[in-house]
Amino acid sequence: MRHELLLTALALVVLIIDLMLKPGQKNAIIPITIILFALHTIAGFLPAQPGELFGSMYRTDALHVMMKNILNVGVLIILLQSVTWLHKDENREKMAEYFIILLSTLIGMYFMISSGDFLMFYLGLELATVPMTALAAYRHHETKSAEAGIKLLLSSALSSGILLFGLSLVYGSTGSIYYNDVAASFSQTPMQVLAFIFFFAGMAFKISLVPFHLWTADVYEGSPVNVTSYLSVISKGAASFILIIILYIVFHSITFLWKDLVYIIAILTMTIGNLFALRQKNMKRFLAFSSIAQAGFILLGIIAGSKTGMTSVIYFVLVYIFSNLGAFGVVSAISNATGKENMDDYDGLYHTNPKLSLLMMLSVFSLAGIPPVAGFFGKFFLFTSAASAGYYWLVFIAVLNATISLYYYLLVVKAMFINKNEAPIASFKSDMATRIALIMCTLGLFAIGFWGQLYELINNLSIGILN
Amino acid sequence: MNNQVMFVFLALMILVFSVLTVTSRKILRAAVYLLFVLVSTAGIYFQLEYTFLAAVQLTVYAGGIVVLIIFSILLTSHISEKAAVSEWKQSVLSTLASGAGALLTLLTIYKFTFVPSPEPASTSTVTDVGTALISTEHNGFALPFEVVSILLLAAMIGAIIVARREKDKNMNSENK
Amino acid sequence: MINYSYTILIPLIPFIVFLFTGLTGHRMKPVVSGIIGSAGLGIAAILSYYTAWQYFWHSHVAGSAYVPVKAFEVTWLRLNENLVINLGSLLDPISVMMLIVITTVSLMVHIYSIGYMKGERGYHRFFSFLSLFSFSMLGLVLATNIFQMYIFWELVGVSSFLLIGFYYEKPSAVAASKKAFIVTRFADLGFLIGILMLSFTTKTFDFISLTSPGGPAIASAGGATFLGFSVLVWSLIFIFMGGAGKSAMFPLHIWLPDAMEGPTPVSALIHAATMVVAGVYLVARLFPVFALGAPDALHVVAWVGGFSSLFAAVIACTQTDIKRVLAYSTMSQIGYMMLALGVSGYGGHEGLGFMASNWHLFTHAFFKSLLFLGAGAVIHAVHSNDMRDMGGLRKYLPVTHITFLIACFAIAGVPGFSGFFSKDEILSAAFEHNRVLFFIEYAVAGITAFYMFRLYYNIFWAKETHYHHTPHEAPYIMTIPLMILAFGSVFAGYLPFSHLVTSDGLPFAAHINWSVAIPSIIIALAGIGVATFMYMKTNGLPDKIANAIPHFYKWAYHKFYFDEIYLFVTKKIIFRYISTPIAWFDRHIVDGTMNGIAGLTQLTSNSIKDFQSGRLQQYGFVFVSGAVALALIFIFLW
Amino acid sequence: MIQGIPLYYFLVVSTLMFFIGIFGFLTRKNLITMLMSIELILNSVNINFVVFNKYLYPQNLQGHFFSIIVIAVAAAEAAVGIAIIINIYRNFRSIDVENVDQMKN
Repeated sequence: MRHELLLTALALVVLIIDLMLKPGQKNAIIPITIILFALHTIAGFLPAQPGELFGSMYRTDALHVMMKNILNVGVLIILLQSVTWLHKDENREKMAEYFIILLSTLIGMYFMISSGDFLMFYLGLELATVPMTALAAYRHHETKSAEAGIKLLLSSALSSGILLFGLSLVYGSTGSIYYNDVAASFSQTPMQVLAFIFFFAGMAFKISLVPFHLWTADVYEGSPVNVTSYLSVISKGAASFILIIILYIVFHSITFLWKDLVYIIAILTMTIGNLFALRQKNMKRFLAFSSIAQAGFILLGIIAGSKTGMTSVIYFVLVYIFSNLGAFGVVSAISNATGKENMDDYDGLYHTNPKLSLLMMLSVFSLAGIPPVAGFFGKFFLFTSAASAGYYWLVFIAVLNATISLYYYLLVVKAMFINKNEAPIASFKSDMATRIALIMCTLGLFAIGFWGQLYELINNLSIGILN
Repeated sequence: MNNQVMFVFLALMILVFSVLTVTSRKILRAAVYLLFVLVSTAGIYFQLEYTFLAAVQLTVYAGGIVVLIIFSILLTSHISEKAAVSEWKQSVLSTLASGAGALLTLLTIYKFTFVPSPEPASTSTVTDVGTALISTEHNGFALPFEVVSILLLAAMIGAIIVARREKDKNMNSENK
Repeated sequence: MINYSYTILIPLIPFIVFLFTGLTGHRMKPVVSGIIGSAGLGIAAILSYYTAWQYFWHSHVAGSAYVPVKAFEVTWLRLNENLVINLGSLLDPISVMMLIVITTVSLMVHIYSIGYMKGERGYHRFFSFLSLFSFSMLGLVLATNIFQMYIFWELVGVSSFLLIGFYYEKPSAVAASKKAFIVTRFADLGFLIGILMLSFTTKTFDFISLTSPGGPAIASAGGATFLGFSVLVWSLIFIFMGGAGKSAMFPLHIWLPDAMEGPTPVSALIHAATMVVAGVYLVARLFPVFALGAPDALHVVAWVGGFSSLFAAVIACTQTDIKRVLAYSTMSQIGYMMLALGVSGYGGHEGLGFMASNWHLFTHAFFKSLLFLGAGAVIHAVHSNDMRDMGGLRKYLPVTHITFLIACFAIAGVPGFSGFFSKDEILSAAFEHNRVLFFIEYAVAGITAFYMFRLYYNIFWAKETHYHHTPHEAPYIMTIPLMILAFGSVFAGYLPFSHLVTSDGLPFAAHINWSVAIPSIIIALAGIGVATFMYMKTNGLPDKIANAIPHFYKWAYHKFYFDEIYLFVTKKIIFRYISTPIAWFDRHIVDGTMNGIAGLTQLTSNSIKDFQSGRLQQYGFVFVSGAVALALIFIFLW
Repeated sequence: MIQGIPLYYFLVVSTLMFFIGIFGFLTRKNLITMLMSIELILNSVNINFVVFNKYLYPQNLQGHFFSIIVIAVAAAEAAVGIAIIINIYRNFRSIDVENVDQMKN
C-alpha cells in the first residue's frame, strides 16, 4: 500500500504548498513536485510486503509493485518534459492543479492494478479517466483542447457505462464482485458471454483497440502534448496491465473464448491503426495511430496466455514507454519552442537540431522494431510468445503490419534528415529538465535491449493463465 | 398487490420519462423528465427497502446532478430554444443498434437462470450500511469510500481549472 | 589452444571510430575524420590478416580439419532453459575469410573516399557511417549464433540505409534508400520467422550446435510436415528469404539498381563486396543444415540463384547507366554464388560447390569493388553516370583504364585472372550436379563477358564525346586503392582455396576441369569478341585498314556483312524480343507489383478515412454496434 | 425481494432504460442532453446492481455499495463534463455536438 499512500500524501503536500506560496513564488512548485516524485519513484523500488488488505479488495505482490514502478518511471519523465510548458504564462496559475490531477490519476491506476474486486477496479479506472478529461481540456483558448476534453469525457463515460452494465451482469450471475469468487464460478452462458464482451469493450476503449479506438486520435491531437503522452503511454500501459491480469486471473474459465475475441481485435487493431497512421500529417495524430497499432501488438502477448506472454507484454510496455516518450519528448520540445506540430514542419530538422532529430530517429526505430534499439526486443518477445502458443498466422499478419509501419515511421526520419526546407525550425536549446528527460529516454532505448537480466527479472514475476 | 401496482407505476414512469428525456426537443424539459426518472428510481429503491441508497439517489442524483444540469442549461441556452434534430439516417441507425442491443440483452438475460444465494439475508438498515461502509473486512467498503473522496477532490479541481475564467485578456466580450 | 580473444577488437575499433567521428567530427577538419576512419580500418585489417595467418597456417596441423573456435562469448538473454541468446565471436574458415574481404575492401573504400568525397557536405558524417557499416558487417560475420547475426544483419540494413540516403540530397536517392530498406526489411521478417521456426524445432540458436553433422538441428529434419516439406525445410526457406533480400535475388532484387543513387564508394563497399554477399554468407554459414537436413531448401537456393544470374545478366546488356550495369552484374554474380552453394554436397570433393562459392565471393569482392571504384573515378572525371556521355577516356585516365580492364578480364573469366579460377570451379560443381543449371551458367558466362566489354569499350574506346573540360585522372589517393585491388583481382585466384575453405573443414584437392574450362574460355572470348566488334570500332580504324589495303576490302566487306547478320540477330531479335522485354518486365511488373502494394495500402487508407469523421456520435455508434456485433458473433455464431 | 414481482421485470426495465440512454447518446445533438443520456445509462446499471443484490445475494451489500460508488462517480463526471461544456460554449457560442468535429481523418 506504500505506493498509494505515499502518492496521496504527495498530492496533498503539493496542494498545501501551493496554498502557502505567494503568487510571485508559484514557480517553486515545479521543482518541489518533481523532486518529491523522484523520491517517490525511488522509494517504490524498496522491497515491499506482498499480501491482501481490506478483505482482499486490495492485493499487492512483486508483480504489482513492478508494474507501478514502470508507470512511475514514465510519469517522472513526463513531469520533466512538462516543465517548459508549465512555465508559459497561460499555465502559470494552474501549475499545482496540473500536478495534483496528474498524480491523482496515477493513484487511480495504482488502485486499478492492485484491485482485488471489480468495485476497486471500476473506481480506479474512473479515477484514472475523469480528472484526465479536465487536463485534456486544459488549454482555455484552444477550441481543439475543449473539443478533446468533451470527446474524451463523453466517450469514456459511454464506454464505462457499457463496461458497468457488463459488470452488473457478472455480479448478477456469479453473486460476487471479488475476483476470486467470480473466477471460481464464471462460465459460458450467453448472458455471461454478453457481460464479458461488454466488459471487454470498455477495456478496449481504454487501450484504444479497434473498433473502440475512434476517440484516440482526436483527443490526442487536441490535448496539450504532455497530456497526450500521458494518455498514450501511462494510461494505456496501466490499462494493458490490468487487462492482462483480469483476463488471466478472473476470466480464465473462458480462455478459449477471449482468445478468439482477442485474435480478431488484434488483427483489426494492427491493420487499421497502420492504415490511418499512413495518412497523418499532424505529429500527435500520427503518434496516436501508431500507438493504436502498437496496442494491437500488445494483444499478441496477451493471447499467448502464458508466463512468457505476460512477460513480453510487461517488457513491451516498458520499452514502449521509453520509445513513445522519446518521440513525444521531441514533439513536446518543438511544440513548446515553436508551436509547430505538423510533419512538414520537421523538414530539415537535422540541420538545425541534430540531437533532437537523432533521438526522434531512435525512438521511431524503436517503435518500428529495428534492432538494436529496445523496441525490436519488445516486438521480438511478443512474436515469440504468440508463436510458441501456436498463433503462426497471427504472427505472420503482425509481421506484415510491422513492415507497413516501417514505411510511415521512415516518413518521419525522411522529413527530418532528408527533406529540404527553406525555413526549418530554428535551432533552440531546451531547458535542463527536458534534457534530463530526453537523456533518460535515450539511455532507456539502448539499456533495456542490452540489459539481459531485465527480461529474466520480469519473467520471474509474471504469471500465466491460472488453472 | 399493492406492490405490483406500485412497481408497474414506477416502471412506467421510468420508461416513459426516459424516452421523453432522449426525445424531447426542449432541453430544459428533458432535464425535468430526467429528474422524474431519477426520482422514480429512488422509489424503486425504497420499494426494495434500500432506504439509504434511495436517500443518496434523491440528494446526490436528483438534488445535485440534475440541478447542476439545469443550471448549465440556463447558462448555455435560451429556454425557448429547440434542440436540433439529427438526420434520419443517424436516427435509424442508432435505433437499429440500440434496438438490436436491447433485444439481444433481454434474450440472453431471459435465458439465464438466476440462482438465489442460499445464505440467509442480512438486513439493510442504515446501521448495517454504516458498519459495512467503515469495515475493512471482506464485504467491507472502507477502501472504495476513501478512494472515491480522492476522485471527487480531483474532479472538483479539474472542473475548476476548466471552468474558471482567466482574469486576463480578450475574454471580456463574454457574458457569463 | 591459441587465445583469439583479441579478435573482438576487429569489430570494436570501427565502432569506436564511429562514435568518435560521429560525436566530434564536426569540430575537426573534414580530412582528419577521413584519416581517422582509414587508420581505424587499417588496424582492423592488420588484425584480420594476423588472425587469418594464425588460424589458417600458424596453429593448424596440416591435413586435419579446421575447427570453429569461439573466441569470445557472453550470455545476453535467457529466454527459457533451452533458448539462450549469446553475444560473441566465432572463427571458422568462412568467417576468417570474410574478415579479410571486409576489412580489405572497406579500407580501400575509406582511402578512396578521402579523395572522392573531397569538398562534399557531411564529410565526417559519411565517414562515421562508413565505420558504423564496417562494424555491423564485421559483427555479422563473427556472430556465434543466428540471433546475434540477425541483430547485426539489421544494423547493416540501417547503416546502409543511412549511407544510401543521407549523403545525396536528391529525391531519387531518398526514394531509393527507403525502397532498399523496406524491401530488405520485408525479406528480413521472413528471416525472423525462419529463425523462430528453426530455434523452436532445434532448441538452439548457436551456430556450432546447429551445424554440427549429427547434431539436433539436422536430426530434427524428419519432424512435422506442412505442404510436403518438413518444418526444417520451411524454416530454411524463410531464412533464405532474408538472404535473398539482402543479396538481391529475384524477385527481391528491385532495390539494388535504385540503390546506385548512393555515393559510388558506398556502392563499392555495400553493393559489391560486403552487404550483398551477406545472403551467400548466411547460406554458407548454415550450409550443413541445408545440405544434410533439407536438400529441398538447397534446390530452392540453386534455382533462385541460377535464374537470378541469367535474368540479371540479360538486363545488364540493356542498361546505359554504368553503375546500373554493375549493379545487375553484381546480382548476376551473386546468383552464381548461390547456385554454387545450391549444387554443392557436404564433405570432401562433394563440397566443391561450397568451396567454389566462397572462392568466387572472395575474388568477386576484389574485382567488383575495383569496377565500382573505377566507375567512380570515371564519374568523377566526366560528371555523368551515362555511358553515352563517355568514350575515348583511355588516354585521359590511364590508371583507371588499365585497372578497369583487369577487372573486366577477371569478371569475364579470362584465364590467368582470379575470376577464371573461381568461376571454373562453380561450373565444374554445376556440371557434376545439375546439367540444366550448368548450361544456363555457360550462357551467363558469355553474356557477362559481352556486357562487361560493352561497358568497357563504351567508356574507354568508341568515339570521343565532347567534354566540357578535359577529363583528368584521379589523384593518387584514389588510384592507389585501384591498383591494390587490381593486384588482388589478378592474384586472388592463385590461393589454395580448396585447402582452406571447405564444407567440412577438411582440405581436398581441386583441379581445373579442362573439359569444362575450355568451352567456358571460348564462350568468354566469344563474348568479348562480339563486344569488340560492336562497340570498339566507332573510331573508324577498320575503314582506314580497308582503304590502305584494298586486297582486304572484300574480306572487310564480308566481315561487315557478318557483323550485319550479328547485329540483326542480336539487336533486332535478342535485344528487342528478349532483353528489352525482360528489362521491361523487371521495371514494370516486378517493381510495379511492389509499388502497387504500397499504392494499394495508401488507397485503402484513403478510402476508410471517413470512419474517422471527427463526429463524436458516430464514434459512439461504432462503439455500440461493435460491441453488439461482437456479442452476436460470440453468442450465436461461435 | 418484493412479493409478486419477479426479478426479470426489473431487469427488463433496466435494460430498456440502458438502451434508451444509448439511443439518446447517439442521437441527441446537444452536449448536455448527451450527458443526460449518460446519467440514464448509469442509473440503469445501478438498478441492476441493487436488484441483483436484493433478490439473489442479500447476505451482503456489494451491489448496494457499487451503486453508491457509481452515483458518486456520476457526480464527478457530471461536474467535469459541465465545466467543459461551459468552456465549449464560451469558445463556440453553442453546445451542439456538430460543432466539435474540427479534428478528423
